Amino acid sequence: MSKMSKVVVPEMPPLEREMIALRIANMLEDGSYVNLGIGIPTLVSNWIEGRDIIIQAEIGMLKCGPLADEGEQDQDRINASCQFVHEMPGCSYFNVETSFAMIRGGRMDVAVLGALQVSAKGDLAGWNNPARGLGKTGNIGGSMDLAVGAAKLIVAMEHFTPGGEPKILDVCNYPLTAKECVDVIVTNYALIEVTPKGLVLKEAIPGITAEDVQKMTAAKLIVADDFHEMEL
Amino acid sequence: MSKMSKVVVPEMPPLEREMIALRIANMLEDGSYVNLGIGIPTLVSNWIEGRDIIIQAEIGMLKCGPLADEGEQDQDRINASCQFVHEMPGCSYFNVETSFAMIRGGRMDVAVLGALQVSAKGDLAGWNNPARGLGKTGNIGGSMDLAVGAAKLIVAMEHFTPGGEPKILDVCNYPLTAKECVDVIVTNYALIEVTPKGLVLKEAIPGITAEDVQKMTAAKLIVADDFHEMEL
Amino acid sequence: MDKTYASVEEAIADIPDGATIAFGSFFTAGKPTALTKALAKKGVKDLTIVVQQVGTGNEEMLELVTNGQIKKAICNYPFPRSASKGAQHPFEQAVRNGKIKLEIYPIGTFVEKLRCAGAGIPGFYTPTGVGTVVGEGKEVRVFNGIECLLELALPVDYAFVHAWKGDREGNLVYRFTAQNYNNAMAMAGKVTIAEVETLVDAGELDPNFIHTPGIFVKRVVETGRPEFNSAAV
Amino acid sequence: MDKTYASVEEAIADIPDGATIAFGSFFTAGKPTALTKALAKKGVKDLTIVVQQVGTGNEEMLELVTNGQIKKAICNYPFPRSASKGAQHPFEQAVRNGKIKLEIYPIGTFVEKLRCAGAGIPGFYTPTGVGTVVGEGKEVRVFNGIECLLELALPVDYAFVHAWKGDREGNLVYRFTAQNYNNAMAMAGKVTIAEVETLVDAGELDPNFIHTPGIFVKRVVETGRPEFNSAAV
Repeated sequence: MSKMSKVVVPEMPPLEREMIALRIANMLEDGSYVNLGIGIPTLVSNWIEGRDIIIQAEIGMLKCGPLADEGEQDQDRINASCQFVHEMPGCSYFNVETSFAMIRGGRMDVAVLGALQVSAKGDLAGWNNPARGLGKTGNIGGSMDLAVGAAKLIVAMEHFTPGGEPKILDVCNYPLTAKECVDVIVTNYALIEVTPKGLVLKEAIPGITAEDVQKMTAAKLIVADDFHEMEL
Repeated sequence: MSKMSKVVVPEMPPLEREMIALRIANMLEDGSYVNLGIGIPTLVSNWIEGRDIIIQAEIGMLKCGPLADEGEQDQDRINASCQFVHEMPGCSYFNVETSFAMIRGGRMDVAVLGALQVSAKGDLAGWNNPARGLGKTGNIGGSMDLAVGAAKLIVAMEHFTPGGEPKILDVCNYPLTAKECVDVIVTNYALIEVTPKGLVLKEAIPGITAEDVQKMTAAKLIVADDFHEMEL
Repeated sequence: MDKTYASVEEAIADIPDGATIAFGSFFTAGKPTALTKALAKKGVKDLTIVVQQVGTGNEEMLELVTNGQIKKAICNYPFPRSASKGAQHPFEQAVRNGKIKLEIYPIGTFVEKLRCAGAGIPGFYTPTGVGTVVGEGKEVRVFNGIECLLELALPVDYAFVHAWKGDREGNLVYRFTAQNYNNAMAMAGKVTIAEVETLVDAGELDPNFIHTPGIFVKRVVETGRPEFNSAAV
Repeated sequence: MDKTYASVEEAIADIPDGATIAFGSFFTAGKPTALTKALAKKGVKDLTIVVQQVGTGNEEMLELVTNGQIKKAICNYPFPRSASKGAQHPFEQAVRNGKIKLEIYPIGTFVEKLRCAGAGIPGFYTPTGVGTVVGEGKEVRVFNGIECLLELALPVDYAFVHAWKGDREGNLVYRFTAQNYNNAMAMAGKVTIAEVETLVDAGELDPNFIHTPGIFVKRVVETGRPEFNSAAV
């Protein structure tokens, strides 16, 4: 199925990236430690203001706050995406070896990462797009450690590549970030859980049926007993 | 030779423990980082006042100063022997994992340790006296890490056990601290270097000949070309 | 995220028989005195304790020993320094007569095993202990011509740590050499419980100088400053 | 023990061709700007650099690249994030055309390799990278049912670090997220050279809050506070 060619995308407008982030924000529990990757995951932080969720920036910061506007920026206070940030009360700074001790050691309750591909078994491919032509090299950053170390790994991504290829596949054919690490996939069309039995379709956006999602997905989906419309 | 029984101790009075410590203090170079073990090694600190030698306390302290008298004591400022100490300007405190990163990582220019036995190859036995009857258990503390990690390991000890047995042997028969780790042995009679060729006798105290030292030592000694009287 | 507990009793209430517990302290410095006393009072048993030593100035731990609460100890300097004191010491006696099983490590290995448990590193190689009783039964491997032992991470169910200051979210600051094993143990603990001399609100500690970030700490209880005399030991 | 040097030029004077050098910084934060510029000026070549990345806001490192001073790079996020920017970037081009050899690691492995080099630990096991290109050719071993890779320590001849404050004996304090890799690199360096924004005498820094103890630092030079704009990158 991973050889499946371009699919016909339903006419329903998919979720905006901000809405994917909102769906994920609603999954986060108060009192949890969370690391947000680059891209859609970063947008999750826009939906948790005032909530008791602690954001880790892998550069070495806990209780990382919102982006800092001009005039409030400090060159020594940036997040792992090189953006100026605020600190929240109860913040701590530490070195990168301690930051990744936390990550690899299982202290992150949730990591939210982007992805290029996710397989039926929850393999994640996210760090190396072969189209860039860098071969076996590229920007790994903290993605492999987060994928392996986080208690729960949520993938936030669009359902298709910019070229219209499905990103959920039987088997990833891009270089892997980690094997069997993804717990939940939230796309602009659906919410899918990775279970020992396979990919379970839990939610689809309004106007999209389970059959629609299956057609858009190059791996077999099990429709959950409680499959329902995604609420935002 | 390690089965050799009690030897006749020469009539010359041996060095006091303080004098063994002085001989070692005179070997230390300014600008060096030094860790001093329990017993005679601790006395070395009495001879380096005003010198540019930095003492590490493996509990997690650099620039550990002299013992603190009553009225100047702080329950949170102790050395690795549980003694109250002063801090020197430029002091730093750190956790034990960092302390032993320094030690194992080779940042100690010199460690001075006591010993129960030293072998001809520089094996050190210092943590477990079988007479105590604790079998394979006992107080290891930081001795094994220091023996392995220090750039230079000086043993400070008396030449004989309290029972009159020689402590320098062909092969140690007490449980080892580390193999082939000792660089120099300073006793109350002599200064002996451990070299690839064997034990080299460099110095003896006034009134003691090289032959005397050999008689007191249950391993073969090579007399150094520049063998001379120990100066203090 | 308020991690504070009103009392040490409440903070340790869920500890079951058979738990593995690490205790901060290097001799008398940085001892979690209040938590350890509460553990003795609670009477939980078959414990495995992970602690530098029991022989010197550790009356709180001694109470666990004399109560018969300890099944096994993992230490690096377990006994009194003096052989004669040791022969009289309840912990050494319990080890000698087999009532407490003892496992020993060099300090560097001991503390790195704890840090690794907290860092998601299941094993590491160290040159320390090769050719000694510490190396018996362990894999030896040569790196750059130097023999090393494979040592494994040491996770613990609970860690008791003592801090000078702590905030409600678990950020900790230690004082001088009372820092010692407390950070590595906080990292190793599945449930780390901190007793702090002074509790402050989040935001009151300087974020640039936190010794143990709150993520490693599950529970915080304010216990005041214990007084003891190191020189007396 | 005064470790200060009057200038960055003097502090790096002995660095030979072929040296392996680690550079602190996470993107723009904590960059040893002055030391790196001096290295470019010195013109030493065939260098192996160990640094997070070269693609984003690292003009000083870029100068080493365009000067042809670099033989090999060890990174975790080497290139510009954007493919189109990357295609134009001299470092990415040099890697693509084989002029610079590149070795990559996940951040956690990268930084732990450096810490281990400074900690006398020649190798460690990590679950990160198993089943990926990072694991190719490396030993896989199972601990508690989890596959792990054996990774080796990464010692460096020199480490360039940037600190907020330093004293004459090499004790360092970093500021906020400018801390990042600087401590692990200081530990890994056979010769660690610190540029500090403000130099103070021994005793002026609070000994309870030193991020990198002076024992890891061989040379200190005061270079003032660099100004740069992270958002511009």
